[in-house]
Amino acid sequence: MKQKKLFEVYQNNSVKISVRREWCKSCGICIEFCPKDVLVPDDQGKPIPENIDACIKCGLCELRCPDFAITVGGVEEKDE
Amino acid sequence: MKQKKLFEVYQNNSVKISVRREWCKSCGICIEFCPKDVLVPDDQGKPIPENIDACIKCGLCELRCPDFAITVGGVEEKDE
Amino acid sequence: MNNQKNIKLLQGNEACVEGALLSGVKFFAGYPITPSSEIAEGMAKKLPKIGGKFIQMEDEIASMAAVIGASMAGLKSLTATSGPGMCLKQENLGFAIINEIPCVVVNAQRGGPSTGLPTKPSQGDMMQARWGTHGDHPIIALAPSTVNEILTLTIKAFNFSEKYRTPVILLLDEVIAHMREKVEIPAPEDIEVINRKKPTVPPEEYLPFKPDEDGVPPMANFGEGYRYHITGLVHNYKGLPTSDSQEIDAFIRRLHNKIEKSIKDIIIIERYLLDDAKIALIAYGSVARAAERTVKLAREEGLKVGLLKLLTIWPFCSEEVNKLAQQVDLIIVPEMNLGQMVLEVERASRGKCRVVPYGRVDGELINPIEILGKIREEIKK
Amino acid sequence: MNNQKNIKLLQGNEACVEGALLSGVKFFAGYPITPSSEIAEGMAKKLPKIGGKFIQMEDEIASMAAVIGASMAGLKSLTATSGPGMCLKQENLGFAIINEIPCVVVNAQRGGPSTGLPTKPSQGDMMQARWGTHGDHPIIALAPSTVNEILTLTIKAFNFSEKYRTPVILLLDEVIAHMREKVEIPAPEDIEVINRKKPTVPPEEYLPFKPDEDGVPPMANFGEGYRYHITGLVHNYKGLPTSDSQEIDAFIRRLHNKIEKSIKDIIIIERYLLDDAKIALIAYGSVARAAERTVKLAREEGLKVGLLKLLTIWPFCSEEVNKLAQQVDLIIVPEMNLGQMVLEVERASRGKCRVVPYGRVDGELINPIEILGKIREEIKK
Amino acid sequence: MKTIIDNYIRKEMFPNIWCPGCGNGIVLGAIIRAIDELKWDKNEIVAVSGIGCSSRITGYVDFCTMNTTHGRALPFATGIKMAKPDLKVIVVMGDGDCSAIGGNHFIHAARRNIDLTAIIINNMIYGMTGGQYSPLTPTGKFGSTAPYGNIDQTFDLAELATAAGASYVARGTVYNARQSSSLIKKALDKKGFSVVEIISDCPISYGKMNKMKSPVDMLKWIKDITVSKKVWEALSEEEKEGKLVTGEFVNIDRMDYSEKYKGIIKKAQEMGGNKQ
Amino acid sequence: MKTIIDNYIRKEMFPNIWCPGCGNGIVLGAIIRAIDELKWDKNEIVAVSGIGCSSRITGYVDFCTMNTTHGRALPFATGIKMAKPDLKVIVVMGDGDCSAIGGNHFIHAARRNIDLTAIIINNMIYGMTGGQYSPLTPTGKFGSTAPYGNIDQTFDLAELATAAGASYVARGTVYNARQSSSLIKKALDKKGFSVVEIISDCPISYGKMNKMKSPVDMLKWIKDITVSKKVWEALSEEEKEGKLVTGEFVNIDRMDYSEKYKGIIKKAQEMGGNKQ
Amino acid sequence: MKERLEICLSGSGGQGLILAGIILAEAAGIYDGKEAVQSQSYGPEARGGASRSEVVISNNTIDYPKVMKTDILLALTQTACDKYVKNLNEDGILLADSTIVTEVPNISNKTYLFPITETAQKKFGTKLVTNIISLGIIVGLTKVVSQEAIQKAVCSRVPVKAKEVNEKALLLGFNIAKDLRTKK
Amino acid sequence: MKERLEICLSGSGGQGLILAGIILAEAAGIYDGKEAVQSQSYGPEARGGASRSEVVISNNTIDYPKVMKTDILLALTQTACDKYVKNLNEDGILLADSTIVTEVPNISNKTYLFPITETAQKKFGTKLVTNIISLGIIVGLTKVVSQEAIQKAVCSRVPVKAKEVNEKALLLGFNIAKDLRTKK
Ligand SMILES: Cc1ncc(C[n+]2csc(CCOP(=O)(O)OP(=O)(O)O)c2C)c(N)n1
Ligand SMILES: Cc1ncc(C[n+]2csc(CCOP(=O)(O)OP(=O)(O)O)c2C)c(N)n1
Ligand code: SF4
Ligand code: SF4
Ligand code: SF4
Ligand code: SF4
Ligand code: SF4
Ligand code: SF4
Ligand SMILES: [Mg+2]
Ligand SMILES: [Mg+2]
Repeated sequence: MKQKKLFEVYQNNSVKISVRREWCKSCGICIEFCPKDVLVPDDQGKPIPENIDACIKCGLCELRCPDFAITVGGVEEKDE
Repeated sequence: MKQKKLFEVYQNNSVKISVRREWCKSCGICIEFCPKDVLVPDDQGKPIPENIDACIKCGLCELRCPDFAITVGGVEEKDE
Repeated sequence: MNNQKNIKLLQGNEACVEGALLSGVKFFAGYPITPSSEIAEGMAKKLPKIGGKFIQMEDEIASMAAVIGASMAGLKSLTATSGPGMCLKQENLGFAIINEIPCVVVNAQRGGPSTGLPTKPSQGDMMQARWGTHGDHPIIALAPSTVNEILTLTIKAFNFSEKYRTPVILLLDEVIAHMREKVEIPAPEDIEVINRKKPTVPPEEYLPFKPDEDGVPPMANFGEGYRYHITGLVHNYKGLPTSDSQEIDAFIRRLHNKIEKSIKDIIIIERYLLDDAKIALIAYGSVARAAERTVKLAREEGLKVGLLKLLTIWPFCSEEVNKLAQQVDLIIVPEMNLGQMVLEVERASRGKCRVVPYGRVDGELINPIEILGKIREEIKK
Repeated sequence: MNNQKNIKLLQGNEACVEGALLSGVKFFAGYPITPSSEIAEGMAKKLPKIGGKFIQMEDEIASMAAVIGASMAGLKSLTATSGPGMCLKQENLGFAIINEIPCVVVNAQRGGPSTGLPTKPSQGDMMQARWGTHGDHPIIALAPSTVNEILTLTIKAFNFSEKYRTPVILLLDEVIAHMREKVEIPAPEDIEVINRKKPTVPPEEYLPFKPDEDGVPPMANFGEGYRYHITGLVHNYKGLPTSDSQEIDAFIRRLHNKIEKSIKDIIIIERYLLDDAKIALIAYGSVARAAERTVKLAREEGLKVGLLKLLTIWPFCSEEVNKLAQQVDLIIVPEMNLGQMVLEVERASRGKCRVVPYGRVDGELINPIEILGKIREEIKK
Repeated sequence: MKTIIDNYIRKEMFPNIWCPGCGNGIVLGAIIRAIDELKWDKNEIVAVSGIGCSSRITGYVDFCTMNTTHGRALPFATGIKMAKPDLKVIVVMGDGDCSAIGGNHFIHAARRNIDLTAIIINNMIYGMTGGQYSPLTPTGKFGSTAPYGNIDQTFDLAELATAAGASYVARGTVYNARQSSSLIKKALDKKGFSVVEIISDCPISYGKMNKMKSPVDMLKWIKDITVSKKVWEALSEEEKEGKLVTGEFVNIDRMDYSEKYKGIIKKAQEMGGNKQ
Repeated sequence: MKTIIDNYIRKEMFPNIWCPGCGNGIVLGAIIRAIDELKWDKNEIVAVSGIGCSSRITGYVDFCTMNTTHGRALPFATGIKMAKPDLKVIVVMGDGDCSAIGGNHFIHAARRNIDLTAIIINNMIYGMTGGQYSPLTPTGKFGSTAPYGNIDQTFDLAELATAAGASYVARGTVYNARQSSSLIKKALDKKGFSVVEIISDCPISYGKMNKMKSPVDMLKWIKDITVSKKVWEALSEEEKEGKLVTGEFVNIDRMDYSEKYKGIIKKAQEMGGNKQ
Repeated sequence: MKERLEICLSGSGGQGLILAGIILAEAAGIYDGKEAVQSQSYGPEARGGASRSEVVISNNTIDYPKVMKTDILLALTQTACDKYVKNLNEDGILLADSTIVTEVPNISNKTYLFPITETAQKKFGTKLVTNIISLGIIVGLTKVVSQEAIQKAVCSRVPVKAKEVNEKALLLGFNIAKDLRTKK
Repeated sequence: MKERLEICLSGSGGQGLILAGIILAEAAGIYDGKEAVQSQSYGPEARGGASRSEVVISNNTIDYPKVMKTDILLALTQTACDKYVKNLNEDGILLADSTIVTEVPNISNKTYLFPITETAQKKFGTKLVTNIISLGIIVGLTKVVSQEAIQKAVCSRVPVKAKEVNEKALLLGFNIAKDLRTKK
């Protein structure tokens, strides 16, 4: 098992999805209930936005994540 | 103040009213709420059925007496 | 049952369940709390199998009340909790004491005060067991140190409670409550089960609080034709409230005396290599096991150390300790608190020897090596 | 105010109200119970006049909780109860102790156990005051014996609670709670009022449970810009739960040490004709007044009797008692219970002199003559 | 002369300790008359109370009786009922006892639908301790701890019991003692948790503080502030203000707790295993 | 990258201690988002909880926070609110915390209409202690102390709060996290006692015992058993069985307790006398 | 006056004995500048039953706050009289209500009898002032406190609207005392 | 065998170490007829975090029930390994999961490494049997209990439907042990 980065950011032209891997507990909620099947689990069960282009920025994954481990934002969002 | 008997029985042809004077606390409830004004207070505030003939045996005095100190019965009632 | 079947690897809390069932328990009311919850869980599973009743109440106050109610109605009753729950049971525990209602209360001790250390052991509630409820009252409290002793002392606890008509506290600690150990479950015919004395007089003559010679009044269960009153107010022989000073005095003193006069029956202790000892350890519960090992280690070093292990914590074995104090030069009292039993030991020793506390309050079981270290340190003084 | 106005005939409970107001109390939560209810009634009347708040809660558990909450929000807070209510307050009392939240709890003792003797005095809750809540914890308990002392010790209680960040118990008994006596109410400028230490560092640097040299951490009130966490779990400097044994150990020991190291400040006692005494009485509360008279009567008979009167019950003045035990031949401990303080006296005496209990549990105040009788009886032995 | 009442009381305890005109005695009578009509065997009745003037009731009746701790009568009774489901268990509480310190047990007993009858003597005050306001003291009225008038909302005990799941809920008054007795009778006869609240008078603690010193005044007041369900329904919201409705509010048939527990026992025993 | 959430949490405490997929975290998020929308000053917020997994929430938020004793969060909060009525006081409780041991405080807080917001995370089980059934465990379901299935009736917390006198009562779910957040926001903004119950998942203690081991299964189940008010009203009694209705049930404007207490102070001071 | 004077006011609940004790203690403590302690004992129940109010007055600090040996005993019921007279000092004073206390023990030549309750009812139309008349008699007979002091204390402790009648009752008590003394 | 053998199974919550300890103790105590005590320590929170299960086995009565000096240490996480290896006996045995424990302290020549979790996942498609494989290895390496005993204990403590896979896992453990021993 290779270690992934602790904080992974995925983005395309319009959406940026960040996964705080350290906090994610692989519960699968974001993946299961994404209305557009954007997310797939990696080998540790953590979400990877494989179909990021399908994302409609509904924010449901973020709202339902019990661990504040996934965030969906516009690309213009300011970083820190 | 002269001592009254501890257990006083008053009766006419059809009704017998007994007052357990020892238990009566002179609260005045039986007297006030008798629908026929049968009862009047003696000098200690305990009920005396002065108008016993007006009694309709409604039993309200007995039901409302907090001290089981007044009982209304028919004359045929068995004594003990 | 064959022999094989009677030996089991049981968790401490499970052993308590088995012990209670062997004692004839038929009712359990409780409210879950770590590290005692397995007792409730075991009871929930096993009581209905024997036609007994388990009920989970809304809190510990209600649990204690229900246990008392069930006992009044004739069932042997148990409840189990831990420190925070013990606090809540205190008022009704006092009610059981003043009305002499048999029941057993388990306190699986965890670190305190307050929520404290829910999953870590302590012996911080020893004094609370004695003094937690207000007013003058006696109490019996037993403290096993092995899983096997949990089983046997649970039976003892029920027996004492029925015999002396009093609540009995079984003081566990998280270590032994959660530990698993080999236990031989005795056959029912091999154990002594004591049931409350019933009245021998007809209902008209029954005085529910008139003691027999042993200070204990026979007890009629509710619903068996004996109608009487019980109240948390100080009461007379009839169970009715009294304000007569003589009746009050006699009643309160009898409550104490019925325990006091049977102290020989109630106090259970074990002496380990004490006969020639110059240094004594006094301990109970899981700590007593550490102390036993310490004794062995110390003896290997040629130190004349022995152990007094208490299985009955309350009433306290003052006489035994006093004798011991006259024999040895030094008593060390290891306990998982900042010094509770040591206060009793100091009192009982009456200055006859040095008494030294050894307390640990960091949530870990005291180990034999540190006690040994303490011995070495103290003998240098 | 002129002098005339400052002298009043006050009931003990009323004096407690006056003392609390002088201390700056601004919040009271309680649940009525004899013989303490007049404190609640006084508070209900007087607190709103000064913009303070009175609330009658649904029970004693809630009362204790509300008092702690109000204290966290910065108000000096009081609650008052009696034995059955004390039982119920125990769990949250432990919460106040572990979170070092100042507050004062009055227990006007009546006869126990259980509902016991609601209108009669006792000193049956002395040990409960010390050990009622589970787990290792320190406590301060004060016990006045006159109405005037109720007033002054109520002020002391608030001061100690603020200074040491700990709940303080004021142990009254029915006699002094309901008694009326001449009291001189001091002018506000004549009394010392201590308020909790505030943090001197900015919020970012504030560690709510990091003690100063005196063992007491400065306390920021909720709503004043310092955001932090408090919990009944054993916690670290930040107030967050910890399971680190070293942190746990240090925390629990500090809780005790902050009281222990200030024992000189906290222990208040009065010595009466003890200098040449061969017999000492040790007493507190209303019983101390009987004992004082006994001393006078005994001296008239030529008996060298003196009195050690305790105003601070917990921590117990062991050192003073030990010294006394070395001086006198006999200590008699009269108390309205079956022997509670006497246990501490026995412990502290370390066998240096004879220690004899004199208990009364019939709901009546011990009188001077019977104590004198006990003295006569004992010196014959 | 021997009355019905005499068959059920502990005569040595009389005259009772209550103040002149105290409603507790009226309720006591109502309970006894209801039981007499049901022809229950005294040996099978257990009466349990908490602490308060009202709770002294258990000392006066010749059943198995238990005067427990303040607010806790219901869980004590729960233990008794669970242990011996055939016993008839009656619980008498004061308003403070039931709804202040005992509120939780009240809603939980209702939720479990355990077969107890709870009779609450609601004199709207803590009588025994000297007139402190209770959760049922009407807003604006006075108590020894409400010297400026009570600002609390009151519970509607009947609504609370209903929301919590009771099988029978009713309210009577000591003024209307006959109705109260028949409501109590129905409650006693009901399987499951039944509740009867009786509005009562406390001339000493409540009356004194609210300018109704005499028992007669208090009974008149009770008559004034209570209305029957029928009348109630015809009132406007404003008219309802400060009034209490009497009558029967809930009466449903449902399996009680002990009955349901029999199911548990059956299941456990069928599942076999360690029978001990 | 910094999110809204980051502005409100104690980062050092993360990852949180909850099991994977535990609903407590979802509720935590919903609360934070609601507060953020209200633009409240963190220094003026106090969050109080009892004991339970859910009650651990207070450890994670950067307000003045208080993790009190089991069941007692509301009276602690009452003390705080009485002392400083300007503070915003939020109380988070588990179902056991609120409705078992804490039931009395819950109804009394509602009765007083004290200005607190109670958020109950109802996972229908005692999560922290290992899955014993709670007063909100559905009848028939299993718990570690209900090995033969739970026979208890459940409370309807919303009805109980309503009967007791709350000013705002609503119910949401973790599945519908957005709605929950907006219900919480309305509750926070309400003067008086407000209650939001959030149906939540406990895959470990509840799920394991009831054949829904995965958080996903649990969320699906929650989705299945809950219906909106609108849908609810159209259901037959039979269809309602086993279902929970979500949405807003009570929303009334009434003077809260602290406000009323100001009246007491005014009256007391006007009456003069000993001003001390 | 003795160093320490012990007064016991006994009767039954509702006779206002506790208030009488308070007034007496206040007279001594506040208006006469002595030391004073008042205490009471409740019967088995708060309501009704026996009632006893005790006052100890002294020029010095008062240690034991309860009556040890009664110097002045007021008995308003037979039961109270029977019970408390046993503890009366040899030279103690007993004042009993002769309407109610019919069997007066012969223990002291300082026994005074007067139909206090009856007088209250007759002169003031209410038994409620029995306690104050009694106080008047006691003060008149014993000078345990000054008349001014007891007058002030009465005024400060009774409700404003009852002030007048109580003052009159007190004066009546003083006068009764005079009569009683001369009769002896 | 030593009079007293102390075994420490360490890792994190959810790895089934408590069950493994119970099985080991049951094997020793019930099926091998020795004395055995199993205990555990919970981390700060019940959920997740460090987990430790201790077993003491002896031919005589066991006094102190906890590990004093570890004879056999199983370490399934790096943290656990680092923490508990300090308490390993000089001649103690360490078994570590080589997939996870990458830094193995050099303390004993009786250190065995094996990718247990990985093997579990590969051979059985689930990590859940890691604990049982580990037990198999430990028993194979140390004979701390008999193979029959541990087999019986596994069967008695795992759910019926999981019996087969767990038995296989145990056997696999035995075989791994053989390999490990020969490699040394
Ligand atoms: C734990 C506890 N708290 C307080 C009390 C004091 N107490 C006794 S009765 C009572 C209230 C009585 O009011 P209620 O229940 O309405 O009964 P009532 O006297 O009015 O009939 C109180 C507060 C007590 N006995 N126990
Ligand atoms: C007085 C007391 N009793 C019992 C406990 C044990 N206890 C801790 S949390 C809890 C219940 C938790 O259930 P819930 O409130 O539903 O919270 P959850 O863990 O499900 O979020 C219990 C019984 C305690 N801490 N204190
Ligand atoms: S924002 Fe919506 S669509 Fe996009 S990944 Fe999240 S759940 Fe899926
Ligand atoms: S919902 Fe959160 S914790 Fe769960 S898998 Fe997705 S990112 Fe991870
Ligand atoms: S029975 Fe009725 S009419 Fe007759 S006296 Fe009684 S109340 Fe009056
Ligand atoms: S109601 Fe009863 S107590 Fe009252 S006056 Fe009439 S008889 Fe006497
Ligand atoms: S105080 Fe009130 S409730 Fe109590 S006995 Fe007197 S009148 Fe009845
Ligand atoms: S036990 Fe349940 S409630 Fe507790 S953290 Fe785990 S999933 Fe959440
Ligand atoms: Mg009441
Ligand atoms: Mg829950």
